[in-house]
Amino acid sequence: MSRTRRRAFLRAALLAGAVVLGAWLARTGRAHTLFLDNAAVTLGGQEHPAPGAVEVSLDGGKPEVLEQAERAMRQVVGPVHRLAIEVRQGPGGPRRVEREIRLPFGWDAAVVSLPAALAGAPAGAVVTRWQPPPPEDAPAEQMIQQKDADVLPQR
Amino acid sequence: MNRLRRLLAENAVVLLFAALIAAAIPLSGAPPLYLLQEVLTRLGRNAVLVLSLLLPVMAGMGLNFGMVLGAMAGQIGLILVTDWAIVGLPGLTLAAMLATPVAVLLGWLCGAVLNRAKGREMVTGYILGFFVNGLYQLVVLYAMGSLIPMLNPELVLSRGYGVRNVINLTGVRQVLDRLVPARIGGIQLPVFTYALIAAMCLFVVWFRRTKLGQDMRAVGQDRAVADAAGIPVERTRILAIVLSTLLACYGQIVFLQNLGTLNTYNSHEQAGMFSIAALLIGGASVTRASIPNVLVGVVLFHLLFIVSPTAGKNLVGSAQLGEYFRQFVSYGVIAVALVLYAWRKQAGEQQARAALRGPGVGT
Amino acid sequence: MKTRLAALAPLTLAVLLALPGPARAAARYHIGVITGTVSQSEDDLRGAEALIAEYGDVKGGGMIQHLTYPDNFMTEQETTISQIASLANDPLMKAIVMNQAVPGATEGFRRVREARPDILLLAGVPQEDPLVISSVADLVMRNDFVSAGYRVVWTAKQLGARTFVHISFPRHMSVETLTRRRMIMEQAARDLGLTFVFETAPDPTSDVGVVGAQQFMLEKVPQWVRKYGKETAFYATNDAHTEPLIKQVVEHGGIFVEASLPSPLLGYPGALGIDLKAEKGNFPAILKKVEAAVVKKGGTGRLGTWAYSFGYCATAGMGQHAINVLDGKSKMTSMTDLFQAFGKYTPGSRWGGAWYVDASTGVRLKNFALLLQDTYVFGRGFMKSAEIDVPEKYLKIQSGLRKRP
Amino acid sequence: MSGARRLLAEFGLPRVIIALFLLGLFAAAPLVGVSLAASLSDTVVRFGMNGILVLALVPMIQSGCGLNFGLPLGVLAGLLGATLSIEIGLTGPGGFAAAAGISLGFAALFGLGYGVLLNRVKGGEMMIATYVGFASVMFMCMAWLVLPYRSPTMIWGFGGEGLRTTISVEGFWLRVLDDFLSVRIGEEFRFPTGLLLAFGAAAALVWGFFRLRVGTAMTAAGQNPVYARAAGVDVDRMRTLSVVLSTMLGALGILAFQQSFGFIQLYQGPFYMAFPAVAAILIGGASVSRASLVHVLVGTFLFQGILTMTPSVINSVVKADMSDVVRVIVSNGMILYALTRRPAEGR
Repeated sequence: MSRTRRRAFLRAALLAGAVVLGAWLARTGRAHTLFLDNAAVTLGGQEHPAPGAVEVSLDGGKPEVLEQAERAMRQVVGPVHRLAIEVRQGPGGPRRVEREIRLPFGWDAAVVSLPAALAGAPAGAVVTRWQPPPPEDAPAEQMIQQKDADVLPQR
Repeated sequence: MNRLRRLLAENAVVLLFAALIAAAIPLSGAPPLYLLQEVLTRLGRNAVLVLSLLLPVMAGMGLNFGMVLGAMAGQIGLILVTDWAIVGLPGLTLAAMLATPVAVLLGWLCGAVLNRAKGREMVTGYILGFFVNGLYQLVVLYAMGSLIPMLNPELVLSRGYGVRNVINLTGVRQVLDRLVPARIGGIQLPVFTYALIAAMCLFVVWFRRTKLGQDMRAVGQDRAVADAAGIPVERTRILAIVLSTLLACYGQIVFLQNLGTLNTYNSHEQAGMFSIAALLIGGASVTRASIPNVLVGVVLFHLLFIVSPTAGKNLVGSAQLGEYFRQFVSYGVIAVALVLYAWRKQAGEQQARAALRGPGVGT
Repeated sequence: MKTRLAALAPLTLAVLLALPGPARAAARYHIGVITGTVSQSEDDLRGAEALIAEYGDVKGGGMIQHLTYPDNFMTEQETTISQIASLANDPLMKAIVMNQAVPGATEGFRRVREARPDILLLAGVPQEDPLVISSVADLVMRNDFVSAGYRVVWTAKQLGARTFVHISFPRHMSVETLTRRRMIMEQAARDLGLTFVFETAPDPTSDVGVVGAQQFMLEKVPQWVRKYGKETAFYATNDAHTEPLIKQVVEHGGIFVEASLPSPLLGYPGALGIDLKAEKGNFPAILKKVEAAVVKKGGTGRLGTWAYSFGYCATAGMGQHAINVLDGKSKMTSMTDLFQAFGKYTPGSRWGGAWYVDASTGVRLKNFALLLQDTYVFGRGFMKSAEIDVPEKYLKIQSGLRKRP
Repeated sequence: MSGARRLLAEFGLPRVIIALFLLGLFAAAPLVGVSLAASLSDTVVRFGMNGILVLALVPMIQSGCGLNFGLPLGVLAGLLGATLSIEIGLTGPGGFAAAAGISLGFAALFGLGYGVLLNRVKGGEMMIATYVGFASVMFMCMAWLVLPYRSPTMIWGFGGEGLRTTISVEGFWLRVLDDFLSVRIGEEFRFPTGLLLAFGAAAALVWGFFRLRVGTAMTAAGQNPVYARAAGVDVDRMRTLSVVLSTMLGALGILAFQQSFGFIQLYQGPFYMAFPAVAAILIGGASVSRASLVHVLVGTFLFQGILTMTPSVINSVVKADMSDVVRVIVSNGMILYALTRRPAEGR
């Protein structure tokens, strides 16, 4: 191989390496917001009720207790996470479920349905993309007026 | 006696500053621990930016006011990773990687422009900063969100395009500084940032010994001689600016990760002015600058910045006067530093002339 | 010789600098107040002076520690941050009031929080994003820019306007609050039957400076009046643009409802050359004097403002509110308590307010207060614009007018 | 190189391009609803307002001191004169003359000190001038606050002490030059005869000065100091004189500017005063070491024309708030072009 060709090859390899490294960094550094949702879901016509008081932990972190219909918000970094759910009481009795959740790169925020996870539903049913509520539903500012009695008399 | 005088004369700027600060510290009433902490933080924050000025000085191109171009490149990288929500060390590394090609391109442009303006590089670089700032605004304020898709609605103005004026860098805030946590007696030390700065210093030291570094020095001493010796003068000058821009780009990333917020349209503007001031106060000149100049300069300049508002206030008794006083002092001392340098240079030339006993050499 | 001179200089300076020393304090607690300088925002600074007059300077054993942020606050963020953070060194410091909360305020507050979680943090007229600043401050306050989008246009219509000209520039349009107000104004103008026009003027912080920006306004306003007619209301987002705007509107016709940060001190004294020395500190008297000057120049019923300076009330009112909270008399996020503190500086005037809702996320920020006073039109009186009901649809406007360049 | 191309190079391609661009803007103005007469009038007024400030750069360039980035010093002298004249309470042309007289005194004093300083820092003038300018502006910021001015039209309305940021000259000497023999053509075109006469007079004086012995000596000192010294010219004295002249012209320039502008701008106002002037003279074709009256006239007209026309026309065309960004790019781009032309002189 001539020197120039070797150099060109080296440069191409370097560039490819940089691209791969960049992609890897982007994947591992991507932050997502997770909503851990302990609310009943209906999957394929079958209803999965929400268990009462579950202990949820992500990636072996500190567990958090969620009552029925409660929702917790967590910030996570990276695509793959371990979700551990421990049910204290409820329809299915005490049990512990661990499963892996994968987050697509493009999702800023995702809803993780705990009942679906407990029921062993497919990944697509457990982790869904979060959508912000439409603006029409957003609350608006409410005016408050100072009471005339509180107004000091003018000097 | 003579040697002492020479030593004094050579370090007049540094001594003047040190004296000024020594007088201002008790006046400001700032606790010493606080001062130490602030100086150590600011050293980590600013050293890389100031380091980026060394190579162009070596290549005889004066103080590189075009370094703001690098700062802008760094900011574009940070905007992108914040938009994609890449956080932590990966986010910061990616920001640097994304900014690298932009910085190289801008640096090459800057070098090419400065090659056409030999002898007035500083003023040209200064104006070039204004010009590229316009291009930067065009990209960030109009292209981002329309031509360049943006994912995070919190970054985009509610009109649908353009980046908001302040970006909160929560994702990458102080990730370098806190990577290796160290606390000594209530003082927080950004150990990893210091390591990074040390690495950059070593790079500069090593670079000076390479063939390219030697060429740069030769070009800086005399372009005609360098040209005669077969050194590609124009190319070497461009490379000096490209490297400087690249270092400034990384410097701005380090700077902003410590600050934690990015003023989208203004953070870069003063980067050049303040870095140059710091370098000059550290005893550097337009033709000679070293790593100790950088470190001493950052410490002195920022100490002055920390104590002068309150010192000014306590001295003249009014907050607004204090603020003007601080600005007066900081611009004034830069002027003094430049003047002292020029005096020394003239004195040196006169001595040389006297030694030669020849006819006057035109400057 | 030169060397000796160089050595002498620091000595002289040292002697000069070493004269007075800081005095020790005697108050129970201290309040840090940070405002702009007199050249940047006079009203804010006067509010701080009012606090010092009442509660004393820390240096003299009082309660108020007053600092200013740099005039070039957009570029010297580092200074702003360390100014804020330096207040946390004072062990007696219990609250920090910053008006205006220019960029850097959030990070400065964050540093204070890390060092001293007990210090109350209050921010007035934030220039950073509402979601950002409200995540660290205990209380954020500014004039109601949301409903103002409707109220100002409504008032302009009451004054007979047919066209509404909104004057701004890119840097300001990159601020969420200002852009949203503009969007609301555009929609309100359309609904109320006014033509909305957006005009660009040079940014006073750009290379042309304040001079160039003001010169542009002086030249362009008469042309605009000619182009759009005398029934045109002008609204500028920048204070530097306001002074020449007022001057030209008085002279050439047109309508000026109020400034972005309304105050009888903003623009009028300079534009009309009014001497207010005798009225120092007395806003009703200042208003009367400005009114006489406006009417004399033929501006009856065309120009307006708020009766009390907003910037002045913002600094003084928030300082007072912080003191009330520290004394246990007030709750930090109670609107009525906030009115009480502000009302102390505006006798005879009624305040209105709302908690801000972020348009793009739908989050209500219960520590972000929007306050407003009634608009006073010279030669005509109060417009009662603070009491009209703003249709909810305007308050929900966000990117409904989304446009691509 | 062919003759035509060389001619073009002499006059300068950038000026041709800029002139064409400006012409295009003027041509486009009526099409997008911008009044041509008013725009022309604004351009002419601005030309007169800024002319003397640009002219102030010539002496220092000619004497080899480079571009006077220290122009704010002259401006500050002008501000001192203006405020003192108002403080005394003089109005009309008399007030303006008094302002000019006082300013010139201060300017001579400032210029002398500044010139002596610059003589000791040969080679680094431009950078040092920039910082000396900045520092003096900040120093005067403090001075405006504490100087014992008493005139109620100038001090802060509320605080009762210290000068305001902007002071209206209405009722004192607003447009004393502009309105002298001024001609109105149609509704919107106003020809500020007096202002242009004043500019013309100043230009003629400078022109005359450089025809004098001392003027040619100054040019010689700038072109070749070694040769000049050999010919018996006191180079340092020439340089000092040029700085004094430049500072005095700067003071007069700001007064001419203010009487038309209507306001005196204190505090940070003079901070960036030097840049538009420098930009104008460079666009006019001057270099760091050579400037003529033609450069001043052409440059001021082109630069101010662009400044007036870009925002209004581009804004009407693009229909977005983009025009200010475009203006920044265009005007700085042109300065850059001027700076990077390969000069004939030097290496």
